[in-house]
Amino acid sequence: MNICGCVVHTHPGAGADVAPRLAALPGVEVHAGTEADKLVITVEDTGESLAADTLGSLSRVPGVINAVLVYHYGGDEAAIPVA
Amino acid sequence: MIQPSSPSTAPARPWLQRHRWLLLRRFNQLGILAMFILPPLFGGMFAAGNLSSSMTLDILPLTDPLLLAQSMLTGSWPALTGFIGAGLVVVFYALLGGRVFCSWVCPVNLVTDFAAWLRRRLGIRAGGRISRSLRWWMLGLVLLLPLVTGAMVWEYVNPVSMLHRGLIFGFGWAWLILAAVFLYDLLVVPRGWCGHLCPVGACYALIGTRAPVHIAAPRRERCDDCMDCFTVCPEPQVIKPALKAAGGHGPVIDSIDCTKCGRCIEVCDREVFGLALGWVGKQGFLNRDRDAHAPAERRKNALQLRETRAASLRREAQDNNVSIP
Amino acid sequence: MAIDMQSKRNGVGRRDFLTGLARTAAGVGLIGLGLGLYSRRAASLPAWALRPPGALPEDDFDGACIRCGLCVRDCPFDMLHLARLGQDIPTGTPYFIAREAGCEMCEDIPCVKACPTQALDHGLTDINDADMGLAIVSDQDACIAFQGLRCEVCFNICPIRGEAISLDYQRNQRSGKHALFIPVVHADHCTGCGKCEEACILEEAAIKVLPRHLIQGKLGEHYRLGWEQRQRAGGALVTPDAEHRYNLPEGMRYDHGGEGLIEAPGDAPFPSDPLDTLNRGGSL
Amino acid sequence: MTDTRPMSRRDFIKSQAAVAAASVAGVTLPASLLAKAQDQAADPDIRWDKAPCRFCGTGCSVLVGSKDGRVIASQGDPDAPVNRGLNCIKGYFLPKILYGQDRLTQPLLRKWNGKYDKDGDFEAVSWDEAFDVMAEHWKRALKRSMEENKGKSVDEMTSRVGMFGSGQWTVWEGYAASKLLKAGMRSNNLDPNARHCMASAVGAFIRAFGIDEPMGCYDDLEHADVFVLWGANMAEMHPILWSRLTDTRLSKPGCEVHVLSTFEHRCYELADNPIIFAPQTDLAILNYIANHIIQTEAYDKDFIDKHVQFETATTDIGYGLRPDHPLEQQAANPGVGAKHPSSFEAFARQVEPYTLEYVSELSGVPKENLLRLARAYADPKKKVSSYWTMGFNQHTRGVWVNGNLYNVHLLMGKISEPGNSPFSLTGQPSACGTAREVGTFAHRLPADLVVKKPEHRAFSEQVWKLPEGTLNGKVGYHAVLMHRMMKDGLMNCYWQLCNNNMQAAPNLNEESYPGWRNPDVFVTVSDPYPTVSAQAADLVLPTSMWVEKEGAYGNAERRTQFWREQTDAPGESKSDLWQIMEFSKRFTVEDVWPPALIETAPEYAGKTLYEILFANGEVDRFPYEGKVMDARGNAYRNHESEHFGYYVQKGLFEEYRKFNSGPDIIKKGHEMAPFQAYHESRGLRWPVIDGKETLWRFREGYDPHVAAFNPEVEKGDVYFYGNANGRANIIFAPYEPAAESPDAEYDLWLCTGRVLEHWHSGSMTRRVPELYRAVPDAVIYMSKDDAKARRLRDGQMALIKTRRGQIKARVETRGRNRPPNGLVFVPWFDANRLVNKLTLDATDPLSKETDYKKCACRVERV
Repeated sequence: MNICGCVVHTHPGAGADVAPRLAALPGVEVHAGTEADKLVITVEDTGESLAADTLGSLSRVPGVINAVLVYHYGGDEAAIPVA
Repeated sequence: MIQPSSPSTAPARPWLQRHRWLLLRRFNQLGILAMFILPPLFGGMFAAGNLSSSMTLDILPLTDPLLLAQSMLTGSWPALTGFIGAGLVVVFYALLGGRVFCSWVCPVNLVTDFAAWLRRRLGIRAGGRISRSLRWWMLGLVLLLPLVTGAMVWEYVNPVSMLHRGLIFGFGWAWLILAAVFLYDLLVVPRGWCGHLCPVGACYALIGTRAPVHIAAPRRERCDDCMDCFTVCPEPQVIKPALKAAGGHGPVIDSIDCTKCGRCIEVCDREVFGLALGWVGKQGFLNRDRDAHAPAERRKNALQLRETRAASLRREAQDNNVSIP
Repeated sequence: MAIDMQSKRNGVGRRDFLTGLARTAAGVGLIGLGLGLYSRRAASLPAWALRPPGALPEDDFDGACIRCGLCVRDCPFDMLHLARLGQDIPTGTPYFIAREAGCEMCEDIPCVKACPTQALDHGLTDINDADMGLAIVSDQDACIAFQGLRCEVCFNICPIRGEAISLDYQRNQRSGKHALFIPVVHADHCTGCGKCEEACILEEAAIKVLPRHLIQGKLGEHYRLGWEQRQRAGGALVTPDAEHRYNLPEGMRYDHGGEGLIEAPGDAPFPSDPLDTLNRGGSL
Repeated sequence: MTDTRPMSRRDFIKSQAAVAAASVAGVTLPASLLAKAQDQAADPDIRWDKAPCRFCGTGCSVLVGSKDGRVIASQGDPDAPVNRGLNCIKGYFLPKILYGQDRLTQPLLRKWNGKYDKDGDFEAVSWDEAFDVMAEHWKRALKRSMEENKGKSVDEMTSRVGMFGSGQWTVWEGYAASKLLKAGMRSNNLDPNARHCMASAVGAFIRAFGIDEPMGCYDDLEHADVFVLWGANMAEMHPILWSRLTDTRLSKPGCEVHVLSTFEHRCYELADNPIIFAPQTDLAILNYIANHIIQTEAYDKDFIDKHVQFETATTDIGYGLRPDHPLEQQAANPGVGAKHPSSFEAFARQVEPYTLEYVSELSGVPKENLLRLARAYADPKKKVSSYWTMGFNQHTRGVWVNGNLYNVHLLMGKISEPGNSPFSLTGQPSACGTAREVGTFAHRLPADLVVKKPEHRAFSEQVWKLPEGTLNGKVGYHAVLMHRMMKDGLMNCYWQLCNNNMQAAPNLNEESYPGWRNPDVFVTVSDPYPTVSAQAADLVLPTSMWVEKEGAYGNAERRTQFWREQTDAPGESKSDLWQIMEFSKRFTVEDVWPPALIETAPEYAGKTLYEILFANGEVDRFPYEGKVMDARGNAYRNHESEHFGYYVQKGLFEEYRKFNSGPDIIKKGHEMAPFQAYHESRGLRWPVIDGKETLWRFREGYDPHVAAFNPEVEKGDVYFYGNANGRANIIFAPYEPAAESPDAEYDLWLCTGRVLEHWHSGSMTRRVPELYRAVPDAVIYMSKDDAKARRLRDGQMALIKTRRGQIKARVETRGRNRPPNGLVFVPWFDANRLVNKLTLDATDPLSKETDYKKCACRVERV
C-alpha cells in the first residue's frame, strides 16, 4: 500500500479550478488549500493505478505549476482498532 | 628427646607445634587484609588503599617499589609520599629479607600454597618443569614494557595487585586470572607462579639480597633425610646447600629465593632448622660465625685428612708388608 | 672416547643452554608483545567514565597511576570507584560515572592529596581549576527547558554557579507569554564534575559530561573576537571612529553606535516652527 | 464530540499524509481531518482529562492520562490560560506522587496487647475499629466541653476537639470539615495550614479592603512596566508565573524588575534593582517609599480624596508568644488589632521620620537602590505590580507589612487595573479556594463571614438549617495555639488532614511534639504517606490524594478549577471527604449538643450528625447516575457518591454557593458559577456574574459589583465595595524589631523556606526518585565568609543550633541561594533534618501566622 501526501502549486487564482481536476485522478483526494493555490492532496494506490503513476501525471494537469511529494507511506495495511 | 622419624610414621609432636609458623603467616596475611577491608565496613579507616600503595592511620605511607619504578619508567614523577612509601618498603624488606613479602604478606601466596597443598594431597605428579630463572626475565620485561609503551602494562594482568585490590575494591573478572594461577600451579608446574614466574617476588628477592635475617640448618648433622622440608618448601633448591653442606656450604640458607616462610623449621621432627641473624658471607656462614666455625671445620677437615692419610699409609704398609710401629 | 663423550656432552649442554635461552627469550618476548597489545586495548578510557580531579591526560595518567585506590578511599562522598578487570576502563584505575554520582568538588581536594604519584596532579590546589570533562546539553529536544518547562536542575546544582552553566532567557513563541530558561554550558568554567548529569531529571540525561577532547571546539588560530579584544585593550585597537553627522529631518536622531535611527519624542507633538505644521498639512 | 466511527489504518495514514503536506505548505487543514490525525497520534488507549496541578498556588492545568485504572501519563494543558502547556519540574512528575512505594493502604492504630495504647506500636486495623476508637475519644472530649460550657453564652464557648485542615483540601472537603466542626460539634477549633502561609495576607486584605483576596489577576504579569518582589522567590516557588514575568521583562522596552529579600536567590538573576535588606526592615522601607511619594508630591490626590481613608494601627503589640513569655509581658498592647482614625496629614507626619538616610542605615540597603525603588512606585507613568509570598506573610508584623505595601499602591492609585496590582501569591493549590473562601479558619465561616458577628452566624445557621444559637461565637484555637493547648491538656482530640504539621509547625521540641504526645491527647492523621506527622500520631488514616477523588481548587488569582476522579486509590484509602462524612455518622446530636439546644429543634433529636449536616435535603439533592461523564463520553468513577448514594461533591458545592451566590447573601463579591460550569472550563475567576469572569475587581467596567454598589460611579473609576464607605484604608504601621535577633551567643539570622524541586514538607516530591536525586537533602546556605569564620568548608557537615533545638546539615556556600554575612537559609522539605526544631513560635499577633523567616541561630563544626 502506498499513500503519499503532496503539495500542488497552481497558477495564481487557479486553485479552485484545479482541485476538481485533481480529484478526478484515481486515488487522489484534495484536503485543503484551494484558496491559497497550494493544494494539500493525498494520493493512494487504486485498482486501476499505482500512486507513483498518478504522481507523475499531476504536473500534466492544466493549471498545475509544480507538485511536491512531502510524505510517503509504503507499509502494509493492517487495520488498527479505533475507538 | 628426639625420636627416630620417617615420612611414614605419624608425627608425634603436637599439630600446633608443627604448624606454628604457618598459622603465624596466615594470621599476618589475613590480618593485613583485614586492616584494609574491615574498618571501612564500620565507617572507619585503618589502612587505606592497597598493597600497591597505602596510607595507614593517616601517617604511614607505603608504596610498592616495583610499581613505582614502572610508573617512573613511563616517564612520570611520583609525589613525595610515593617516594617515602617506596623507600620505607625497600628498607623494611632489605632488612627482613625481600621474599618475606611473598610468604608473609602477598595474598597470592594463599592461592599458590593451597594449590601446592592440594597437589600433595591429591598426589598430582603431572606437570612440566620450567626454569626458575624465568622470573628474572619477567622482571626485566615488566620494567622494559613501560619504557617502550609508556604504560604500566604489567598492571593489567598482575595477579598480586589484582587479588589484593579485588578483595578490597571488588574483583570484576580478576578472579579469572587468579583461577589461572591456581590451575597452573596445581596442574602444570608445581610452585609454578611464585617459584618460577612472579616478577614481583623477583623484585623483592633483589631488594632483600643482603638481608641479615635467615633460615639456617645449624643442626644439620641430625638430618635423617626424611625429605619433609623439601616437600613443604616452595623453593626447595635453596635448602640443599645448607642442609647437605654441598661444596663446603655453611648451614645458612643464603639464597635470595628463600621466602623465609619457616615451614622447614616446623615440619622437621629433628629440629634441624632455626633462625639465624647476621650478615652472611660467602659459603653460607654468618660473618660472625665464620671465624669461630672455620677453625673447627678446618680442624675437622685436617683430622679427616690425617685419618685418611693414616689409613692409606696403613693400606700401603699392608700392601708392602711393612709394619708400622 | 671418553674425551669425545665429554666434549660432546659439553657441546650438547652449551647448545641446549643456548637454545633454551633463545626459547625463553622468545617466549618472554611473546608474552611481552601480548601484554603490550592487550594494554593498548585495555588502556582506552570509555567516554562515560571520568577521572578524578587533577588527573593527568589519559596517556600520562595510565602510566602514572599505580592503582592503589587511595583517592577512592579518601573521597568523602564515595563517588569514585576502582575499575575492575573486565570493565572497559584500565583495570585498577579510579573513575566515576557522572550519571551515578558526580564529583562534589571538595574545596580541599582530598583525592588529589591522597595520590602517592602525580597521576592526580598535586599542582591542582583550586578545585575550580579541575578539568574532569565538559558538560554538553546533548539533546535539546529531550531537555524540557527548551520546551519552556521550568526545570533548571542542572543550573541549580552546578557548583560553579552561573559561570559553568548559565541560563539564556528567550521568549516562548509558542505560548506567547512565557519565557524559556535555556541552560548554556561554558567550556572555560566547566570542571566536568558531572553533578548536572547526575541530577538531570529525565529518564536519560539530556546534559552529559564527556571527556573534553571529544566535544570542545576551537576557534581558528588566526581569528579574534573583535569585541573581546576591544574590551581587553580598553578601547579600539585602531584609531577610534571619527564623529559621524547625518542629514536628518526634525524629530529624528541617529545613534551611530547602537540603535540607529531613532524617532525622538519631542516635548510637544508639534515641531517648534509653526510653519512646518502649517505647510505639512498633517492629517488634513 | 469527535467522530467515533472506526477508522481504518489507511484513513489514518492518509490523514497523516495530509497533515504533513499541509504543514509544509502552511495551509490550514479542516478540523475534522486534523482531529483524526491527532486522535491517532496519541496512544488510543489513554484516557485524557484535565486537572489542576497538585502543588503551588499558581494553578497550572495538566492533562492526566489514565489507562487500566492507573495514571500513566501527564502533560501540561496547552489550552490552560495560566500555563499554556507548560509545567515546572514538580508538575512534570505529577503522576509519580501517586505511586510512592510506601503509600499507606490501611488505617493504623497504636496498640499494645490488642488494645489502643498511646505508647503502643502501629498496627493495621479496620476502618470500623479506627473510627470506633477515635469516636470514643472525641465523644469523651465533647462531653467534657459540653459540661464546661454549661451556662455560658455562645460567645464564650470553648471546645476540647480540633481539626487541622489544609489549603490542599478540595473545596468540598474544606466545606464539609467546616460544617462538621463548626455546625456539628460547635467547635471553632478548625484551622488550616494556610495559617502558616496566608493568614497575614488575609488579615491585611480585610483591614484595607474589607474583603479577601487580590483585586488583580495573572494578566498583570503582561501589563506591568515594573515588577517588585517583596519576599517572594517566584523563580523557584511560582515557576510558571516567573516564566511569564521573565517574558514580559524580555519583551517590553523599559520593563524593570526590583527584587527584595534578606538573601540573594534565583530571582536576582533577573533583577535590575537587587536589594538585600536587614530582616524586618521591610516595614521601614515601605514607609520610606510612602514618605518619598508624599515628599515629592507624586501621590494621586484625586484618588486619595475619593477612594481612601486614613487610619493608624495600635503599636507595640507583642509577638504572639505564650502570655507568660517576657516579650509578651513587656508589650504594651499584646495582640491588639484596633485601628484609629487618622488623616493624610497625620499619615505624612508619621512616615516623615523614614528618610532615605535613616532607612538606608537601618536596612543596610544602599541609598541609590532605595531611591530607584521609590521612584519606580512614584512614577505615575509606570504600572507597578508588587508580588509577595512568605517573606511578607511569615512575619511577626505580617499584617502590617502587607498593609504598608497597600499604602504605597493606594497613595499612587496604582491598583485594580491592568498592570497596577499589589498581588499576594499563594503557596498552596487551594489556599484561596478552600482555606480562605470556604473559611476553614478558627475565626471564619464560608464566604468571608466570621464567627464573631451574630448576623453572620445567623445567616450560616439558616443556610445550614440549624437551630438559632448553634454556632459558636468565640474564635477557636489557631494553628500554633492548638499545639499550646494540647501541651497544656486543654484540647484533647486533634485530627490533621492533608498536611504535615509536625514538620511544619514551629518549635517542634517545645510545643508541637509534647502537645501531640501528651497522654491526654488523641491525635489522628490522615495522609497518603507515613510523614513525620504520622509518626507522631496515635491513629493514621490512609488517604486518597489528588485525582483519586473528584476535586476543586481555587488558585491565587481567584480561579476555581475542577477535576474528576481519574483512578482508584490504593488499598483501603479513602478521601478526606469520605472520612469526614463517615465519621459524622458516629455521633448523635445528643453526643454534641446540650438538651436545651436540641429542644429548639426537636426534629433533630436522636439523629446523627451525618443526617443533620449532609443528608439534609440539600447536600443529598443531586442523584448520582453511577458514573460521572465528560463531554466526550468518557465515564469516571466517584467513590464518595457511590458510597453515600448521591452526587456528594455537587451537593456540597451547591450548598456552599448559597453563601457566596445566593440572592440574600451578606457579603457580595464571591459569586461562583454552577457546579457543572467548572467541569466544562479551564477554571473561572470569581466573582462570576451571569457566567462572566472578573479580571480586575473594584473597577467599573471590569467588575459589575462596582456599579451595583455605587450607581453614581464614573466610568472606569474604582469603588472598594468591601468596606461600607467604598474606601480602602491606608493604615500607618511603624517599624518594630523582630521577636528574636542575633546576639553574642546566637550570632546569625536563620531564615527557612523552600526549593523549586520539592514542595512543602517533601512528603510527595521526595518520593519521586528524580526529584530526590536532584535535591536529596536540605543544606545550610551560608556566605563563604561566615563559613570560613567557623572553620567550615563547602559540603562539610555542620551543627545549626537555636535556643530551641539543633540539627545537622551540610554547608553550602556556592549554591543557588547566597545569603549575606550574618544570615543562613535552610529549606524545610527534608524530613531527616527538621528545621522546625529550630524555629521560634513567635507569630504575628494579628494574623497568628508564624515568622519562619527570622530567629537567631549559630552554626558550628560537628
